[in-house]
Amino acid sequence: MVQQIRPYGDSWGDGQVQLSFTLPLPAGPKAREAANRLVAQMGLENVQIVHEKDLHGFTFFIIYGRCRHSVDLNQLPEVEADEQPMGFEEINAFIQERIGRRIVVVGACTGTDAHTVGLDAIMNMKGYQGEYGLERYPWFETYNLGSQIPNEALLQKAVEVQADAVLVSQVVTQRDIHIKNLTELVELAEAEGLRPRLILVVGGPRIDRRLAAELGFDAGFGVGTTARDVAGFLAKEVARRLERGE
Amino acid sequence: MVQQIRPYGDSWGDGQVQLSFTLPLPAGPKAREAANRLVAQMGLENVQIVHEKDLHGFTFFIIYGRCRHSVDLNQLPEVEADEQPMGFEEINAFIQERIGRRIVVVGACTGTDAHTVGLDAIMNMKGYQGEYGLERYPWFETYNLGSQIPNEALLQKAVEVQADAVLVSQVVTQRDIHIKNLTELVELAEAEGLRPRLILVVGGPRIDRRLAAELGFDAGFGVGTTARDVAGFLAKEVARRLERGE
Amino acid sequence: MVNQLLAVDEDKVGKARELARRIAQDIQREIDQTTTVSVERTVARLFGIDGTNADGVPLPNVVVDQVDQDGQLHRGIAFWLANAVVALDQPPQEVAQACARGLSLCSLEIQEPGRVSQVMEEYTRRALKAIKKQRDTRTEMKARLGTGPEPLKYVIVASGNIFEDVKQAQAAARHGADIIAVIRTTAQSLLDYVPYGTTTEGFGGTYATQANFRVMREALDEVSEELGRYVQLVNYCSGLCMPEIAAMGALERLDMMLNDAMYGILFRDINMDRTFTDQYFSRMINAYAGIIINTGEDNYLTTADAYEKAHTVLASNFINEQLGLMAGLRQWQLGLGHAFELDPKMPNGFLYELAMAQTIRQIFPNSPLKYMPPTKHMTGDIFLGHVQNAMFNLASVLTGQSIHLLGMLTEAIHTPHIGDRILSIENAHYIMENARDLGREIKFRPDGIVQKRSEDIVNGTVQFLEEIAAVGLKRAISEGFFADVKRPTTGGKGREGVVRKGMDYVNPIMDAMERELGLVSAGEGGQL
Amino acid sequence: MVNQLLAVDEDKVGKARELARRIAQDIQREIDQTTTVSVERTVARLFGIDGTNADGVPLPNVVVDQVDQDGQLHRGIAFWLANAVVALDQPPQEVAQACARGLSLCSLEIQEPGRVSQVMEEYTRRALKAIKKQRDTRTEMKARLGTGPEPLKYVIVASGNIFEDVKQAQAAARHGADIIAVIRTTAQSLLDYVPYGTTTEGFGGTYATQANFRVMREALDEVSEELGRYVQLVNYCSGLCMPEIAAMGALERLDMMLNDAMYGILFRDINMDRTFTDQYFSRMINAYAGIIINTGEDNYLTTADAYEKAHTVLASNFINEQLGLMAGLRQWQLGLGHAFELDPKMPNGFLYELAMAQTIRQIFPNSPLKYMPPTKHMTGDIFLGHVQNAMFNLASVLTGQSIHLLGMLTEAIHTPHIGDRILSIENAHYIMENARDLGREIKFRPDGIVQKRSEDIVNGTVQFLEEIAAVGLKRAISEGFFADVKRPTTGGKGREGVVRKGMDYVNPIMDAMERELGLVSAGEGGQL
Ligand code: B12
Ligand code: B12
Ligand SMILES: Cc1ncc(COP(=O)(O)O)c(C=O)c1O
Ligand SMILES: Cc1ncc(COP(=O)(O)O)c(C=O)c1O
Repeated sequence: MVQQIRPYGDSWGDGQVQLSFTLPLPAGPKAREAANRLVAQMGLENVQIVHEKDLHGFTFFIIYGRCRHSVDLNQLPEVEADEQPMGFEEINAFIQERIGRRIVVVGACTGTDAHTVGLDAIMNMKGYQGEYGLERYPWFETYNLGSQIPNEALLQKAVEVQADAVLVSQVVTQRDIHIKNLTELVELAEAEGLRPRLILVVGGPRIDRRLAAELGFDAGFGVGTTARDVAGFLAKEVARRLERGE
Repeated sequence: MVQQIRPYGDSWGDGQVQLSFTLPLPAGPKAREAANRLVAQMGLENVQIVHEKDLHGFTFFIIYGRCRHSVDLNQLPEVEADEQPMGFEEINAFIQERIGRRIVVVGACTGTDAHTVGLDAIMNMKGYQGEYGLERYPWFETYNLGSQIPNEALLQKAVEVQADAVLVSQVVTQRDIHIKNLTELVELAEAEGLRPRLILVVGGPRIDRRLAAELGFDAGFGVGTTARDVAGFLAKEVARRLERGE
Repeated sequence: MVNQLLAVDEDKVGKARELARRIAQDIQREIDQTTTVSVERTVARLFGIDGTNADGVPLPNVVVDQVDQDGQLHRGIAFWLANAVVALDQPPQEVAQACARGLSLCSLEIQEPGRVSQVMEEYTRRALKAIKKQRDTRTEMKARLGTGPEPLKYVIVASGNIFEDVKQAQAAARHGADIIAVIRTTAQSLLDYVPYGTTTEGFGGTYATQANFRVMREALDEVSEELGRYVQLVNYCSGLCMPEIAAMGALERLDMMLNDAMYGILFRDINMDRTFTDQYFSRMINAYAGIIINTGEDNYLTTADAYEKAHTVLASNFINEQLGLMAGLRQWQLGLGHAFELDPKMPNGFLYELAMAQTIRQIFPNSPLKYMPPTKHMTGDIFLGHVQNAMFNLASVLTGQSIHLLGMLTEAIHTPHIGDRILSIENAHYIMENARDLGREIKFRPDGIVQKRSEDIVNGTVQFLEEIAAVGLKRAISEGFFADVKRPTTGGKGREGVVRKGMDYVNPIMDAMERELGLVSAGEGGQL
Repeated sequence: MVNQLLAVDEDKVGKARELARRIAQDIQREIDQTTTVSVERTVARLFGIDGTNADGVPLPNVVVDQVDQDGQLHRGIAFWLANAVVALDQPPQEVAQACARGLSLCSLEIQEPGRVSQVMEEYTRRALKAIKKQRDTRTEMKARLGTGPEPLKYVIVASGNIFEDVKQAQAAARHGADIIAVIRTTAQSLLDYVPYGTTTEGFGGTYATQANFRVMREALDEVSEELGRYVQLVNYCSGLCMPEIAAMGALERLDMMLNDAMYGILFRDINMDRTFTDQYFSRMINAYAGIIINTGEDNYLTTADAYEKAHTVLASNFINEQLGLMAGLRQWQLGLGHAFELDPKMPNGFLYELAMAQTIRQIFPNSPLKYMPPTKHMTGDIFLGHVQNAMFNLASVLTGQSIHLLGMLTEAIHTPHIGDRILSIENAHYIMENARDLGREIKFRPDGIVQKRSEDIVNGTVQFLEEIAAVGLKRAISEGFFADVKRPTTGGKGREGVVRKGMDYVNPIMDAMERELGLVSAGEGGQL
């Protein structure tokens, strides 16, 4: 059975979508026409330009419309559900039992990024939103290198302490600087032959699984992550690799 | 020369667009995937789901992305610019000189619509935003029938007073009730043979020229209209028809 | 309980109340001599008549229209129904169905008065019992589950389809809405009957029908139990069917009703006598059912200017209060209305808004004031609109309002989408929690702008009420005192449905309610 | 002028100020014995040296590094340059170009002291004259065009491309922005040189270069004349090049500078001695140029909790004030920073925000306080974020803040888009006009939450300053007193650029400014 999913305003299938953007054109009928054509190309119908603000040479629009597109619910891949995460005790017990040694992780805000709060939230004692950070886990050994660490320095440290995993935080994303940084890290790890023995993890507010995978990382964590999510993932991943003899 | 216009976030051509909508799916990876596919169909790239709110069975999304589409500035038709409108005195003088009699208009909020404020703003003495209403124009004769007037009654009155123009206000647009009402009016006027001798004007916050023309009206006025805009249009249109001997 | 942020002159308030009482008494004297088709249909409904004839005409209309056409409505439908019940030995519903098939009530032989009275008493008892049961259920649920903290967050659903409304109402309740109002479809107020059954096709709102009331109340009961918080339901007890809807609401446990003594006259051009008579019985039913009414003064400011005409809102609050008390409502049932409608471009507009809201709050300390959001000055700029709503939310919590209609960022665009409602709830929740006790922290300067504005409003109100009292409320309305709208005293819709009571008029439901509500003699005012 | 909405204990404030003065004096004594490569490059710049060598290294770095490598910087670059000018009979710029081609300054013969002094005086006079000229131009323009009403609306541009920045700055100014800050590219603060020329490639900001300063100032002058309102320009006088940027800003007529005595230490891990020494000279230049500084206490609350650590902000304001006064800044130049950063979920959080903002306002009545918007608790929910900003705007106008950084609804997402900025300006404009005089209308209850919180903050501050005074500022920082960050007293970046002044050290620019600013003896404090 096809189950077409569309945006829902106040009734099934009405396709209602709100959008806003600025066009680099002075306000007037021409800018309005351009806006109408753009949203038509996006596949919106019954388009209402509800607000139009003259920014002198630019025009800001707020628009509502009905989205013609739809997604067939049955065609969506069975996206892996967010697994029920393990708890603090459970994770430690799991590592003790299945791995039998501490998991070693090295973390850093790389490149020119100096936003340490997110990485600290994951790595430091204190943790985040009531969840302890990795440092507090008896079965983790952690090295938090802090901010603005070059990729080379990070990998060097990983080698030095024989890390299982490298945790990278990237918060600044303007002009895709994070993509550049992260790609460079993967290439460097590959060039130095480290890639197979390292679990590469990236986090930040604009990071998700999909992007992490695309860039060649083993996992990606976004907004609202806690150390528990990361610890659980690492425990299972290290165990899996051990079992496969990797 | 092709001049491709795209939305502008903070640099030329970056295509940045904000949008929000609700999907009728419980929050989770499936809803997220559906959202991603929908915006991909709309032609957005570098999609960032920046907010995702669980509405129990529904999920509200706020998304930013880069619009792949563009509009060639040189391909835009020379949209008729908003003409420099005539002033109060000028319009009256114009009518006196070119038409030589008062222009008769009948107005109403039709169907079940009871939003009289907009029509009153155009027709009554007091006017709107410091602009007098049509009633104040010595060269207009006005009949404001008020709210919830059936199309039949409106046309009947127009015939009775030998109106030049019919002014319809439509504010409620839910489920396209205005389209139904307005289409019915045009059909009725045609059926009764009145269409050629009446100027049909429609106004309301969700009305624009394009829609008015599509529905077979002679003009459409939206948000922020004042009586001056309408008076100027009517004066010119009546004069034009007179000259053509229509 | 109410914070005294301002000084309000109690003498002037007393004077205004006394003037309003005189104005209301004049009206009440007329009401006492009049009934309407809608009042009579209400009696028929409460006697158990429901459903429609083969053409879809509701049976209460069928029986009342018949008697009306026979010129016998001045005796009251209760009499004719009871007479038929005795004559045919059938319950009222079967009598009505017989009418639909051609039976003429007024052609039946007049039965023995004692037996007719007995039947009237019996069906009145049953009706009042059913209402009481719902009232008790509400009391029990409110006590057990509690309600949210004031200002209560009130949102509307208006999809036109009761089943879509249910989804959206539940989503809103789960996100913190305390009150759900199902907005009525455009122009239902001018229908001289109440549609029947569940409905899925409305414009700008959903038909108010008894079945729709039931569907929504069940959905909200479900979510109330789930959340451990009693979620209240509102509809419109307004228009040509005011008392009938009151009866339906009483039977289906609505918790609040939009119900105003003058709204129909001013905004729907309904005949004055019709409106005043209908509002009286409708309010009595609401009073008996423990329902809170919401008056509609906010509407004045959609056509009139909010700064110039603030005193008309307050004056109307006083009149609504007096007419409400005379119909048996208690202070805690009087959700008097006002609104945050000043032009956002006005310098210091927020100070004037605070002055108005706080003044009304102090004048009616025991009434659950209904505070309406910005609507008129909302535009397609949803971002700025969301901020206007934020300021409204702040004004409300700061001045301790009770029933708080959430503004929607899309007010100028469409009836709320499911997401809009959630954004509004989050807006209100944030501000009300973040500034929860601000109203206990401050006082306004005795010589300041806010105090001065408050005094101007109170003075204007007293003077305005004096002018109304001088000419009488009906003439005042006909001269455009309220909302910049003039309505002729003898014109308007539904006038043909007004009937002068005969000497033999009987309305056993009204009589019983008046007794139980302690309205010794109507026109003499109720109790505070 | 400042509304006294609260009672603030003047004795405690006096005590705090005295403690801060002692703390600052300890630091100032060390500063007086130290110079840095950046201080010396600043002298070189002010002597007219600009441009780069063939490898793109700025000429001020070329000359200073050379003398430093020769171990002769303790004498001051001014001496070596003046000596070369006399020796070669070429102006400093040509001397520097010669250095780039291989000339060694310290190998030149030492010239007659009188002539060297004369040259130093001559170039000092020219530098001061150029700065004064810009200061006079600003004074003239401000007087002629005026500035907006306080709180001044301050927005950032950060496209990375100075020419895009210009478009956006002009659009913002035309919509009501009073102040434009060009945010600096990520990590420029750690460059030990200032890049040269106009630039179009930054991340999260645009390079601070003298050419970029000029481009933006010209664009703002154009729009200032068009609007009849002087639009002010801000950049970052911070990081490893603090005093150099001060000099560039003075020459290009910036109006404000982010400039903090401790920010570099805490947030960029810059060496303490380096930072303290650099801030002194940079502030002296700002003082002389009539530039208003903005201190960075708001940053503490991005890593530390805003409720728990409010007193650290106020304590730091006192310290920044004293170090600022000692460098010649006047009260009207001290844009002390604080921020609206409480968790929006905190019950009554708005009351605590008001307490903080009002307390600081009353303690520094003559300083143009810089109030920062919510950043840390902003999320991807742009709608709620816009409302958080609305409450911030209200707090600001209510408590009479001076320099008001507009919050952006997209704070958690990207550096502002052109549309975001306009929405923010509209938000602020609406609220500030609509509640313009609210701060004159109210008083907080003497036993209320706001008053109590204010007292707690002041008490906490006095105690905290006592603790700092006991151990000294450097040790306090090393123990994590501020921003939950610990920095070793002798570690940090740029340490190698710190040089102990020799007996023969000379800095004619500093000497002249100290004289003109009336700093009789540094370390003894300035004037209020
Ligand atoms: C605090 C802050 C700062 C502080 C940083 C202090 C510090 N020591 O970290 C200061 C003031 C120094 C700062 C400076 C700058 N900032 Co800043 N900053 C912020 C702010 C307000 C909050 C970030 C934060 O702390 N969030 C809280 C943490 C807990 O959330 P998080 O980082 O998302 O982390 C969570 C997840 O993402 C994840 N996660 C994060 N990292 C990792 C790593 C791993 C391995 C895992 C598993 C998970 C994980 O888990 C965390 C917990 O759930 C944001 C705006 C905002 N509200 O988000 C701007 C913001 C990030 N900053 C921004 C910018 C541009 C800058 C500057 C470059 C501006 C400038 N030119 O001066 C500078 C320079 C900094 C630099 N060199 O990187 C932009 C980035 C724009 C973009 N998308 O590119 C933002 C979005 C603000 C804006 N709208 O302009 N900033
Ligand atoms: C005031 C108001 C009312 C008042 C109307 C009082 C009156 N006598 O007019 C009251 C309270 C009675 C009311 C009731 C209802 N309203 Co109402 N109302 C509004 C409100 C707040 C303002 C409308 C207004 O007065 N605008 C000011 C005028 C000056 O602007 P305007 O109408 O756009 O007119 C200008 C132009 O459009 C143009 N124009 C308009 N008409 C014409 C005609 C001609 C010939 C020309 C040339 C130009 C022109 O010129 C005018 C001046 O510039 C809007 C929300 C909003 N902020 O817009 C909702 C709104 C229009 N209402 C709405 C609804 C649904 C209703 C109800 C149906 C709700 C209900 N179920 O009870 C009822 C029923 C009314 C009915 N039967 O039609 C919806 C409509 C949704 C939609 N798009 O379909 C809105 C958008 C609110 C919402 N978000 O839900 N409403
Ligand atoms: C008292 C009252 N009744 C009814 C309505 C609704 O309008 P309608 O008459 O279309 O049902 C309102 C609108 O706000 C109102 O305040
Ligand atoms: C005083 C001060 N300097 C500088 C900055 C900017 O950071 P960066 O060191 O990256 O230039 C800030 C940030 O807010 C600040 O407050």
